[in-house]
Amino acid sequence: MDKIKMTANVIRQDEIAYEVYSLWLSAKEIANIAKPGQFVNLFSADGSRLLPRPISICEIDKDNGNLRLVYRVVGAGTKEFSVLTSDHSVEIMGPLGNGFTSEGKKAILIGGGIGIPPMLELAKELDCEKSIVLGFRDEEFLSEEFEPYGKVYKSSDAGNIGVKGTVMDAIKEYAITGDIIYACGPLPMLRAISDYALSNGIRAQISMEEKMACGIGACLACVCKSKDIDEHSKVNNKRICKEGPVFYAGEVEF
Amino acid sequence: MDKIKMTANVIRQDEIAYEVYSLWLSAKEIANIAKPGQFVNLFSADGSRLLPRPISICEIDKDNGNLRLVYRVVGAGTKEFSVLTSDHSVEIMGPLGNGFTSEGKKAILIGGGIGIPPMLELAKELDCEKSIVLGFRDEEFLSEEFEPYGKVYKSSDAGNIGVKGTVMDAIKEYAITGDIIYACGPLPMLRAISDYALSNGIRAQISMEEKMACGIGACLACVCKSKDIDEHSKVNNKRICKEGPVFYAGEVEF
Amino acid sequence: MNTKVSIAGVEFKNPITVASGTFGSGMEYNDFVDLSLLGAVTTKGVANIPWAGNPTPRIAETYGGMMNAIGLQNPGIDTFCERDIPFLKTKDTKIIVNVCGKSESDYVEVVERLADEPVDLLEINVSCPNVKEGGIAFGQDPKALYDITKAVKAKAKQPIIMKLSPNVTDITVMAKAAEEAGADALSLINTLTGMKIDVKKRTFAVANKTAGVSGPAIKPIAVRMVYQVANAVKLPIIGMGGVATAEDALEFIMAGATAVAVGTANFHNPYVTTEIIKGIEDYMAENKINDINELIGCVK
Amino acid sequence: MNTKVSIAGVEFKNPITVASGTFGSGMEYNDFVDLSLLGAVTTKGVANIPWAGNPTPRIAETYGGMMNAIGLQNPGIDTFCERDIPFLKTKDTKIIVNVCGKSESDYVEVVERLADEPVDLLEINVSCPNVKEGGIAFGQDPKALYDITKAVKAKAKQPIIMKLSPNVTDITVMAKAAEEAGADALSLINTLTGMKIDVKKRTFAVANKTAGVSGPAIKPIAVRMVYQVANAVKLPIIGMGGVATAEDALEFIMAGATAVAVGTANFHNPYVTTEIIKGIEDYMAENKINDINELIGCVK
Ligand SMILES: Cc1cc2nc3c(=O)[nH]c(=O)nc-3n(C[C@H](O)[C@H](O)[C@H](O)COP(=O)(O)OP(=O)(O)OC[C@H]3O[C@@H](n4cnc5c(N)ncnc54)[C@H](O)[C@@H]3O)c2cc1C
Ligand SMILES: Cc1cc2nc3c(=O)[nH]c(=O)nc-3n(C[C@H](O)[C@H](O)[C@H](O)COP(=O)(O)OP(=O)(O)OC[C@H]3O[C@@H](n4cnc5c(N)ncnc54)[C@H](O)[C@@H]3O)c2cc1C
Ligand SMILES: Cc1cc2nc3c(=O)[nH]c(=O)nc-3n(C[C@H](O)[C@H](O)[C@H](O)COP(=O)(O)O)c2cc1C
Ligand SMILES: Cc1cc2nc3c(=O)[nH]c(=O)nc-3n(C[C@H](O)[C@H](O)[C@H](O)COP(=O)(O)O)c2cc1C
Ligand code: FES
Ligand code: FES
Repeated sequence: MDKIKMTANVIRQDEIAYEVYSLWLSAKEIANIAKPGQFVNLFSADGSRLLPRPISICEIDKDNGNLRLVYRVVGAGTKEFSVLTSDHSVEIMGPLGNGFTSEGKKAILIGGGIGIPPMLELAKELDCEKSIVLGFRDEEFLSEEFEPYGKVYKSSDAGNIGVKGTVMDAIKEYAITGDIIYACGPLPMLRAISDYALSNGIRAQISMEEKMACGIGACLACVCKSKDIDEHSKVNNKRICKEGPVFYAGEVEF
Repeated sequence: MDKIKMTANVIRQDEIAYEVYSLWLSAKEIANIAKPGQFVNLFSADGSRLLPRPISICEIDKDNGNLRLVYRVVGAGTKEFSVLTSDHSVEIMGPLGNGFTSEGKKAILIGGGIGIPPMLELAKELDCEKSIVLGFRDEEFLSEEFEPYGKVYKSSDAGNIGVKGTVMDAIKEYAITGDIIYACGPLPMLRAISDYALSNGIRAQISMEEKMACGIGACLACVCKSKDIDEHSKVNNKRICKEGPVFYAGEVEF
Repeated sequence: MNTKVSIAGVEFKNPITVASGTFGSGMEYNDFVDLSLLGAVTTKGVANIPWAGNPTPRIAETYGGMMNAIGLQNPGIDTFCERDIPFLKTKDTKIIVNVCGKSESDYVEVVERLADEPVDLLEINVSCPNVKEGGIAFGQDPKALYDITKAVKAKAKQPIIMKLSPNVTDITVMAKAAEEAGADALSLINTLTGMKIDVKKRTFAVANKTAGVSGPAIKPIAVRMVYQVANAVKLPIIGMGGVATAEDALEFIMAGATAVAVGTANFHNPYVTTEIIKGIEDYMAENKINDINELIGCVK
Repeated sequence: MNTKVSIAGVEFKNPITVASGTFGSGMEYNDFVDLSLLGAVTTKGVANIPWAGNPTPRIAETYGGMMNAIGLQNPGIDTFCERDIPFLKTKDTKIIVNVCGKSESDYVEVVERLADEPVDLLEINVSCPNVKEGGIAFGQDPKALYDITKAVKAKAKQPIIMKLSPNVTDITVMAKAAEEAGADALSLINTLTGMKIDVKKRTFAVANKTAGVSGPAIKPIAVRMVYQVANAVKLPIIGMGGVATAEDALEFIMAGATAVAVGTANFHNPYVTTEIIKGIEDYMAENKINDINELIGCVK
C-alpha cells in the first residue's frame, strides 16, 4: 500500500478558533499508513484552482480509517474547504513526505500557530517523556487536547495566553529541557529553534513549508537549501515534499 | 424594474426525460417582468466556465416569484446544473431578449425537442384558439402539461409518439391551420417552418439560438443575418440576445 | 483618499475603464452600472464605414476565459458620432474611442472625423487578430506600427493610445516604436491568438478558425507585458487582460499600469467594474494608501 | 483498433507522453501509473553538469493554470545516465530525454554523452523562459535556432525533437528554421512567459519575477500554434500545453500533432495520463475510428 489520490468523505468540520477549522475525513487507505509529520494534498473542486493545498495530518484514527486536518483560512482554497460539511467530499492525496522520526528519551514538542496541529498526533504516538510548548498569536486552540500527553506550556504574542512572547521565551521562562526537539511553525520560530538546538547540542526535527505542485518529488518546486549535496539533484537542494517536510536543524539552511 | 443578475434559490428539480431537467427557481425580480419567449443566463459555479448558459423560460409563476426552466444536459455547464437541489442556488441574469408577441386569432404553437419548453408559458398566456404541435426524437416530455391550453399534436423521429416524422409532417397529416405560428426548435425545423409560413402567407415568430457572451447586446457575438439593415450596426446583423431571440420568418436568413 | 489618475493629461476619477468591444458604447451595461462611476468608457472599435464582421459562431468558451472573432462589426463613424457619442456625453466619465481600420487611410479618416467630437482619447487598435487586413498586421511589425502611429498622430486632435498586440516576441520593441512615433499612451494587451477544435463535430469551434483569447486565463501574460513595457518606455499604460477582481486591477497597477480596463469579466458579472472600484478603495483604506498613484509600478 | 503512432521512426504504442519537467524521470509517478502504459516518457531537462536552479518560491498558481521558474535544476548527465536511464529501461515505453544547456557546447556535450545510451529520442529545450543564458534565447531567434539545431543534429545519434517557445511573433518561422536545419520532429509549446504580483505583500509571487505559464489556461494558444506549424512544415509534432482530458489530447491530434504530452495536469491528477489513453480509445470506439493516424490533422 502506497500513497494514493482518492475522494474522501467529510465526517465533520468545526471552526475551533477564528478561521481555524478542524476537518475529519474518511480516508482509510491513507490513514492506514500515515505517520505524524506527514501531510496530504487537498484539491479544490473549482477548476480555476488546480494546484494542491498541502495540509499536515493532525490526527490519525487508524481504527476507523479517519484523518483529522486542522487548517487556517488564508486564501480561496482554504476558504472553499471551510464550508465543507458531512454532505460533501474532497479530493485528497497522501500520505506525503517523511514525517517525524521517534528518537531520544525526553522530547520537547513545539508548535507555533497553525504549526500546532501536526504535533498532536506526534504527541499521541511518542512513547517518552514530553514537554509540549504551544505558541499562539492571541487565540488559543487545540491546547487542551495535548494535556493527556505531556506537560503543556504556552506563549502568545499578545500575552493573553501563557508567557508573553514566543515559544523560545516560554522555553527559557520554564527552563524546559530535553534531548530531542520536534517543531512546526513559522519560519522565524524554526530559525530560532534551529539556532538554539545547534548551539545547545540538541537534535531538532523541524517541519518546513514551500509552495508545491506535485507533492511527490517530481517537479522540484518545493526545494530548500541543504547543507549536504542532495541525493536527487546533487545540488544542495532538498525537496520538502519528499526528503522533508521534516529535516534536522543544520541539515537545511533558511 | 429592469433586467438584473441575482442569486436564485433552487426550489426543486426533476429529471422529466432522459437527461432533460425541469428546474424551478425562486427569482422574484425576474419573474415579475418576464414574458414568454424570453430567456435567462445561468452561470456556472466553477471558475473555469465563465460564459453564461442561455436557457429559455418555460413557466413564469408571478404569484410566487418563481421561474421554471427545462433544459437538456449537453455539456459541462448543464451537467453541473442538473445536480442542483433545493439546498443550492445558482447565479442567474434576466429576463433577456424580446419574447413572443401576441397576435392573430388562431395560433399554431410548434416546439421541437428542447425547443418545446418555451412554448408552455406562451400556451398559457395566449388568449386565442391554439393548436399545439410537439416534435420529439423518441421520448415524450412536457406534452400533457400543454393539454389544458389547446389541442396537442405530436410527431417523433422514431415514430413511437404521434406521427412519424417532423412537426411539419404532423401539420400536414392533421391539416392544422392558423393565422400565426410561434415556433422554437432546431434550425432545420425552423427553416422548414419559415419556408412553409412564407409560401403560405402566414406570419411566423421563430426563436433562434447562437453562442452568447454578454446576453444583452453589447458584445456582438450572437448575431444572425437579417433581411433589413439592423438598427445597431447597420450591417444586416441582428443580435439574437437583444433584437431576438424571436424573429419573424423572413426577417432573418439562415 | 485620491483615486484620480491621469492618462496623457486626461484625468480619470479612478483608474477603471472597460476593454474595447466588451461593453459596446456602454448603453447596454447602463442597465447594470452607473457609467458615471467609471474612470472612462472605452467604446467598441469603430471604422470609417460599417463593417459586418465575421460569420458565426464568433465565440467559444475556453478554460478560464473565452475566445472571440467578432471581426470588428461596427456601424461606422457616422452613426457612431450621431448616436454613441451623444449618449456617452450624458454621463460624467471620460470617453475613449477605439478606432479600427483596414488601411492607414481608414484609420486617419476616423481620427479626422473625430477631431471636433467631444471625445477625450483615441485608442488605435492595431492588434485585432480577427480581421484579414489591417488590425494585427500593423501590430506585429515595429516599422508598420511606427508608421501608422505617426500617420494617426499627425491628424489626431485628441491624445492617442496605441493598443498593442501580445502576439509578438518582444513587446518592448513595439512599445518603443509607438513611443518614438509620438504615441501619447499605450494600452495592452489585446487578445492572444488561439484556436479551439470541437472534437465531437471535428470542426473549428469558431467559424474564423482562429480567435482571440481573453479572460482570467491570460492575466499572467498581460501582467508580464505591462511590467516589461512600463520599464521600457515613459508612456502611461492602460493595462488589461483578465481583470476580474480588485486584486487583479491592483496587480496591473503595481506592475506599472496607470489605468486598468475590464473586459471579459463584464460578461460574467455585469456589475464587476463598480465592484472593482470599491475593492480598490477598500484596499487603499486597509493599507493606508492615500494616493493610488503611489501604487503605480511600485513592484520592481 | 490501432493507437500506435510514429515520431521520426520511433513507434509509440499510443500518442501519450508526458511534458518534460512535470514528471521527473517517472520514478515518482510510478507509484500512481504503470509507466509501461505510456507511449513515451519524457524526462526533466538534463544538462552537462548539475544545475541548482532558481531561488524559491519557484511556482505560483494562476487562474486555470500555474507558473513555474524552476530554473532547470537537474543532477547533470552523469547521474542521469547512471540512475534515470536504467530505471526507465525497466519499463516498456519509449524514452525521450529532454536536453538543456547554457551554450551550444553544453547541448552538444549532453547529446554526445547520450549517443550510446538506450534512449529513443532527444528533445532539445531551446525555449525555457526561466534561465538567463541559453534556453529561450535560442528559441526566439530563427538564426540561433537554426544554428543550435544544426550543431546538435551533427552529433546526435538519436532523432532530435526541437522544443519550440510560444513567446514569438510567428511560430512557423521558428518551425521552418528547425526543419531546414535538420530537426527530425518538433514539440510545442513550452510555457508562456508570465508574471504574478502578490498585492498583499506587494512583491513578485515567484522569486524569479517572471515565470512560465502552463496548464489548461494556455491550451487555446497551444492548439493554434500546433495547427499553424502542422500546416507549415512536414515534421511530426508532439503537441502540448494544457492537456488534461482525452478531448484535449484529441484537439491537439486533430490540429496536427502526432503525439501529445501531458504536463501540469499530472500535478492535479497523477492518474491523468492513463485516463487520457483510455478516453482516446473510448472516443475511437464510439466514432468507429480504426486508426488514430486518421485523426492527425483531420481538421483543416
Ligand atoms: C507540508 C505543508 C504542510 C502544511 N500544513 C498546514 C496545516 O496543517 N494547516 C494549515 O493551515 N496550513 C498548512 N500548510 C499551509 C497551507 O498549505 C496553505 O495555507 C494553503 O495551501 C493555502 O491555500 P489557499 O488556497 O487558502 O491560499 P492561496 O494563497 O490562495 O493559495 C495559492 C497557492 O499558494 C499555495 N500556498 C499558499 N500558502 C502556502 C503555504 N504556506 N505553504 C505552501 N503552499 C502555500 C497554495 O497551496 C496554492 O497553490 C502547510 C503547508 C505545507 C507545505
Ligand atoms: C436564447 C437561447 C435559449 C435557449 N434555451 C434553452 C432551453 O430552454 N433549454 C435547453 O436545454 N437549451 C437551451 N438553449 C441551449 C443552451 O444554451 C445550451 O444547451 C447550453 O448553453 C449548453 O451549455 P453546456 O455547458 O452544457 O454545453 P457546452 O457545449 O459545454 O457549452 C460550451 C459553451 O457553448 C455554449 N453553448 C453550447 N450550446 C449552445 C447552444 N445551443 N446555444 C447557445 N450557446 C450554446 C454554452 O453556453 C457555453 O458557453 C438555449 C440557447 C439560447 C441561445
Ligand atoms: C468580444 C470581444 C470583443 C473585442 N473587441 C475589441 C475591439 O473592437 N477593439 C479592441 O481593441 N479590442 C477588442 N477586444 C479586446 C479587448 O478589448 C481586450 O483587449 C481583451 O479582451 C483582453 O482583456 P480581457 O481579458 O479583460 O477581456 C475584444 C475582446 C472581446 C472579448
Ligand atoms: C514545473 C515545470 C517544469 C518544467 N520543466 C521543463 C523542462 O525541464 N524542460 C522543458 O523543455 N520544459 C519544461 N516545462 C514545460 C513543459 O514541458 C510544457 O512544455 C509546458 O508546461 C506546457 O504543457 P502543460 O500545460 O501540459 O504543462 C516545465 C513545466 C513545468 C510546469
Ligand atoms: S512539490 Fe514537486 S518536488 Fe516537491
Ligand atoms: S451575446 Fe453579446 S450581443 Fe448577444
